[in-house]
Amino acid sequence: MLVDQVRIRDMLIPVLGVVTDIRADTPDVKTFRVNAPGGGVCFAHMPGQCAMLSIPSVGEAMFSITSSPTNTGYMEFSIKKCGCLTDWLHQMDVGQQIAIRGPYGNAFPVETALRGKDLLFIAGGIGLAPLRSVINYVRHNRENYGKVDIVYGARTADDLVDLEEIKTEWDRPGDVNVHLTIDREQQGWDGNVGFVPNFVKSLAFAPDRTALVCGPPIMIKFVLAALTEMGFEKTQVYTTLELRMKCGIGKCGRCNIGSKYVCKDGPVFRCDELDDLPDEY
Amino acid sequence: MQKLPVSRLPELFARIDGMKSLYLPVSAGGRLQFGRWTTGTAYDPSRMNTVKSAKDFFFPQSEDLVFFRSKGKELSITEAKDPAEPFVLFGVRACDAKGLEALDRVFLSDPVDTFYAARRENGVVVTMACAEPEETCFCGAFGVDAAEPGGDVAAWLAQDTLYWQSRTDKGDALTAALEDILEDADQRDQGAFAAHKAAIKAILDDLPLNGLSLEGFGGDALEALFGSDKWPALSQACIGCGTCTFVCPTCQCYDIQDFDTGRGVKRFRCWDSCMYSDFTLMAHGNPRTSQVERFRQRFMHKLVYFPANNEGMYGCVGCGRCVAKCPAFMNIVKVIRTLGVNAHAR
Amino acid sequence: MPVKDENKADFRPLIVAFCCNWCSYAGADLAGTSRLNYPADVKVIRVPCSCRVNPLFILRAFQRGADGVIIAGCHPGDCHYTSGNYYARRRMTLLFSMLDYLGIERERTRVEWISAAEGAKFAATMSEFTQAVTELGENKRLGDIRCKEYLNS
Amino acid sequence: MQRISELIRTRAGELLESGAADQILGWENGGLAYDPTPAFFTADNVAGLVYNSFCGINLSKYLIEKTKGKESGKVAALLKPCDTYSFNQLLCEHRIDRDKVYVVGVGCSGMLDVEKLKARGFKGIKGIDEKDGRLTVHTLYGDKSCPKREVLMERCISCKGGGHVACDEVVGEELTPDAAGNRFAGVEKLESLSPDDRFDFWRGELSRCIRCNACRNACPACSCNKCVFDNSRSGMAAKANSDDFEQNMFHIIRAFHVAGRCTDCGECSRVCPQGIPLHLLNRKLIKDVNELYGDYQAGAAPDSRSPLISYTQGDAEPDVIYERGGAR
Repeated sequence: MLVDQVRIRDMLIPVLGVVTDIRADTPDVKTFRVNAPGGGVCFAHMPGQCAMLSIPSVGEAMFSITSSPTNTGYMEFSIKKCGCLTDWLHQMDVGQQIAIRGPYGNAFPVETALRGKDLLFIAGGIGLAPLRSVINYVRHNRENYGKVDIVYGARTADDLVDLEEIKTEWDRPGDVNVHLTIDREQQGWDGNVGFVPNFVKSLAFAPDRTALVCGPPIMIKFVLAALTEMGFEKTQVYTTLELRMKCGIGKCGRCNIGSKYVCKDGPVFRCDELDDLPDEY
Repeated sequence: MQKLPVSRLPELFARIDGMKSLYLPVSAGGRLQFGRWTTGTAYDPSRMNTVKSAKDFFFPQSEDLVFFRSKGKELSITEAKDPAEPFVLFGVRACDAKGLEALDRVFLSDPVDTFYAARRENGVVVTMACAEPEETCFCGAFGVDAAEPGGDVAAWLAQDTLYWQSRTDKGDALTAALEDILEDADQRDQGAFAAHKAAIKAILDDLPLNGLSLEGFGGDALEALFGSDKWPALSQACIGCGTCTFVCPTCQCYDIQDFDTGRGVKRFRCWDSCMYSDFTLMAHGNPRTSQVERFRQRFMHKLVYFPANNEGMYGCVGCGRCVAKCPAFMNIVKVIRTLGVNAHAR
Repeated sequence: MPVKDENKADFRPLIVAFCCNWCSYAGADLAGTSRLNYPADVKVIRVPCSCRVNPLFILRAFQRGADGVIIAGCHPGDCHYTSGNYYARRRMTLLFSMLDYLGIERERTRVEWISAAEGAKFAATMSEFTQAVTELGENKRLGDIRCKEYLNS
Repeated sequence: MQRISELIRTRAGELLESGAADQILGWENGGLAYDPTPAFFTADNVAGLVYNSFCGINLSKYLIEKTKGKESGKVAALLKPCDTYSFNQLLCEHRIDRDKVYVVGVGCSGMLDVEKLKARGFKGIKGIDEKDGRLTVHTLYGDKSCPKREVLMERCISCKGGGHVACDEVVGEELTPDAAGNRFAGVEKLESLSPDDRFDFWRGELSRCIRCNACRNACPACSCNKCVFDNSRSGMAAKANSDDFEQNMFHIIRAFHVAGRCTDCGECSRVCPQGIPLHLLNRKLIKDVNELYGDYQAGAAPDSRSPLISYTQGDAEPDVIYERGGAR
C-alpha cells in the first residue's frame, strides 16, 4: 500500500492519526496501532526513527516507532505509562484521533553498516520498542543479514512486551535465536533468571557480532561493560539516547548535548560516538 | 552609495512606511525598543541599543503554530497562517545583524523553519553603524565591525548626512523604490564618509572590553572546557532567570506548549531558556540537575557547540546586552576571561 | 426597564459566583426552592469555604470571559471552619484594591456574606450585581484575547 | 567607600583565618565600573572582595541555597541594612538555617542605579568617582557630573533608615543615605488618577514585560521550591506572555504572593531589564496593609506574623475599596 502523501508545510505541524487498535502488552505497556485517516501509515520511516505524538492540551512527546517500515498497513507504538501524556494515552479508546508528526532522528544503519553482519539484539523492558522495528525489518529482509540473536529481559515474565509475537513469530532456533530472561524467579517461568548483562556474558557470543542495545540507562551501562569484556569494540555497538525533546528537528535546543542534537543526530549512536559527547545524558 | 540630508529623514521614513511597515528604535518608558514608525516618531541616532534585539521580528517571543478542535474522539487540525507582513527594520546595530546570521544557521538549515523563513523573506534589515558604542560592547571580539555593518542595507549617520549602501538584492529593491528621494553620493562625500568610519574605529579601539581574546574557545575545545573546575564558582551568582537568554540576539531555544481556550486548543511556541530548571526535565528525571550544569550549557553552546556545528561561527555577537542586563552582573565576558587561555593575563 | 444604549442592548454579562458550601451555596438553594428569581447569567461554583478562593481563580474566571466575579461566604463569625472567611476578607480586600489600582473596574468584583437562611438576600445580591456589571459592559481589561477569538469564531 | 571596602576585606580575612566562617558571601569586581558580582570567598580569593556604591544586589537570597543540606560550614554574609530585613523575613519563613550564617553588617550610604546614569545620557561609562555627594563619570565621550542623590536607587531614595535589624557585627559605621522621601509618593500619585489613566499607565509599563523572571528569581520573598508559574499542572504556567492578560496576571499574582512578606527591598525594580517600576505594585499592597490593618514592616523582626495570615474580627469589609482612594 502506498504511503499517504500528506503535505507538511512545516515539520512542527502535525497530521491526524487514528488509533485503530490498542493491545495491553504488560501491566504498564500498551501498544497502539495508528493509521492515517484514510488508512495506511501516516508517513514512511526507517527502523529506529521516532514520531511526536500529541493530545492537544495534554502534551506532546517523542516515541520510537515500534513497527517496521516493511509494514505499510499501519504504524505501532509501544508505550509505557509514566507521565501525563502516557497516562492519557493509556486511558483512550480505539477510534481516538491524535496528532502525529515525524519521522524524526536518524535510524539504525540497516542498509549500510548492519548489512551482511551477524546481529545481536539486546533489550531490556520497554527498550524492546525501538529494536522491534529493526528486528522485524531484518526478519523481512532475512537474506541480507547473517546470524541473528535476540536477548530480551524484563523484571518479570509479565513485563516482557508482546511475548506472543516473540514466541510464535520470532523464535526460529538456528535462524533467529531468542534468549529471554527475567530478574527474579517466578512461578511458571522455565527460562533464564538473572539480569541482562550477566545473561549476555553467559551466552558467550563471538565478538565479531554487531550489537544493538536498548533499555534502561543502568542496563545499557552494564551491558556495554559486559560487551567490552567479551571483546566487542565500541564501533560494533549501537545504542539509543533519550533526552527531553520539543521540536524534533534540532532547533529548540532541548536535547542538545555537546554539538549533537539527540532528536536529529540521534537517537541512534554508535558507542564510540558517545565518547565524544559530554557526560550529560 | 546613496545619501540623504538628515533633515529629510522623516520624509524617508514616511516613504518606507508607505510601502512596508517600518520599525525603528523608539523610547518606551525610558527603555529603547523597536516600535512602529508613525508620523512624528523621533529617531534619536545616539540611542541605538534596544533592550531586545531585532530577533523578535523574525522569531517572536510567542507564535501560534496550529489550532486543534476536538469533538468526541475526533480531532481537527488547522495550521496557523503564514506570517505575511512585509516590513523594514531601520537602525539595526551591526551586532544584531550578525545575530540574524547566527539564527539563519539554525532556522534555515534543513529542515527549514518555514515561519522564520517567511519572516526573513518579508523583512528588510537596514543597519546603522554605531557612532557611539557603549562600554558593554565587545562585538569586535566576535568579528563584527560596528563601522561596517551588514544587513540588507547599511547606513551611516555622519553629522548632517545619512549614507546608504545596499548590500543585498532585497536592499537593492528597497533602494530602487526610494530612488527619487535618495541622492547619489559623489567623490566629495567620500572624505566625510571615511572620516566618520575612522572616528568609529577609534572609539571601538578604546572600549573597555576591547581586546577580549577567544583563544581556547571554539568547536574543538569541548574537553578542555566542559570539565573545567571553574564552572561552580562562575555559576554561583546566577539566579537562574532568563534575562540573558531573552535579550540575546542569538539565543534560539524554544518551547512548544498548548493553551486550552475552552473552545479549542492553540499550540504555540515561545522562547525558552536553558537556564530554567525544567528545560530538560523528563518524566524519568533531569540530566541537568543544578544551576552549574545549566549555566555551563548556555556558555558551552555559544562558545563551543555552536562553532563546532557552524564552521567556527560563535553563538555570540558581542552586543553587550547580557553584560548590561544580568541581575547579578554575571555574563559571557566574565566567563571568557575566567576560562580562556589568557585567564590570568587580564 | 432601564434605558440601554444600542451597543449594550443585547449584552448579557457572564457572572461567576464562588459560593461557600456551608452558607451561600445553601442560600442559593433556598432562593431556588423559594422560587426567587435571579439572573441566569450567574454561574455558581461551589467552594468548601470562601477562603478556598485563590486569587488565581478570580483572574482565571476573568481570563475565560467572566465580566464579574462575586465571592459569597458565611457572615464574619459564622465560618464553618471558625476563621476562613476572616482570611478571605483580608485577601480579597487587598486583591480587589490591587485590581482597582491597575485600572480594572472595581464594580466587577465583590464579596458578600450570605447565610444559608438568606435566600432572598442571595437572589437580590445576584440581581443587583448582575445589573451593575451589565451597566459596566463587557470586561475588556482583564480578558484573554485568545479565549475571545474563539468566542467569536 | 575605598576605606570601608578595605575594612571589610580585612575583617573578612580575619573571620576566615579564625575559623569563624568558612566562606564569605560578598561582591567581586567585574570588568566595568559598576558591575560587582555576588561571590563566595575563601582565603585564596578574599583579596578580590569589594564593597562600593554599586553593591546593590541583595545577598540574602543566596543564603537559602547555601545553607540547605547537611554541610555544616558557616558562611559570613555581608548584608546592607535593608538586606537584613529580607534576611529576617527568610528566617521567619524557615528558609535559612541561622546557625550556618554569620551576618556581617555593612553600612550603606545609598546605592547607585547605573540605569539612572544611562538615562541621563551618560554612555560609555569607563569610571566613576564619588566626592562630596557628587559623581564624576568618566565616559568614552568625555567626563560628566551629577549629584549622587539624583541617581540613587529607588529603594535608597526612601531608605528605611535605622540600620541593621539582624546582624552579628557591624563593620565600619552605620551609614544612611542623605535622602529620605515618602516611599508611597508614587503610589499616591497613581491612586489620584482616574481608573482609565491608571489602566493606561500599567498597560504601558507591563506591556514591556518580557517574562524573563528576573523579578521573581531575584526576589527574596519568592522562595517557593516550585513556582506556580512553572508548574504545568497549575493551569497558569507559561514561559512567555502571549497577550495582555498574561502580562497583567503574572505581575498581579506575583505581587499578591509576596504581599505581607515583601520587605520593599526593591530588587524587582532593580533587575527588571525593561525598567518596569514593579515596586509600585508591592508598595501599593504595603500601603493598603498599613492603612487597613496597621503599620507592618515585613522582616523588622524574625518572629513577626504577616498580616495575610492574621485577622481581627473588626477588619474592614472589602467594600472599603469602593470608598477610599482614586477617582471614580
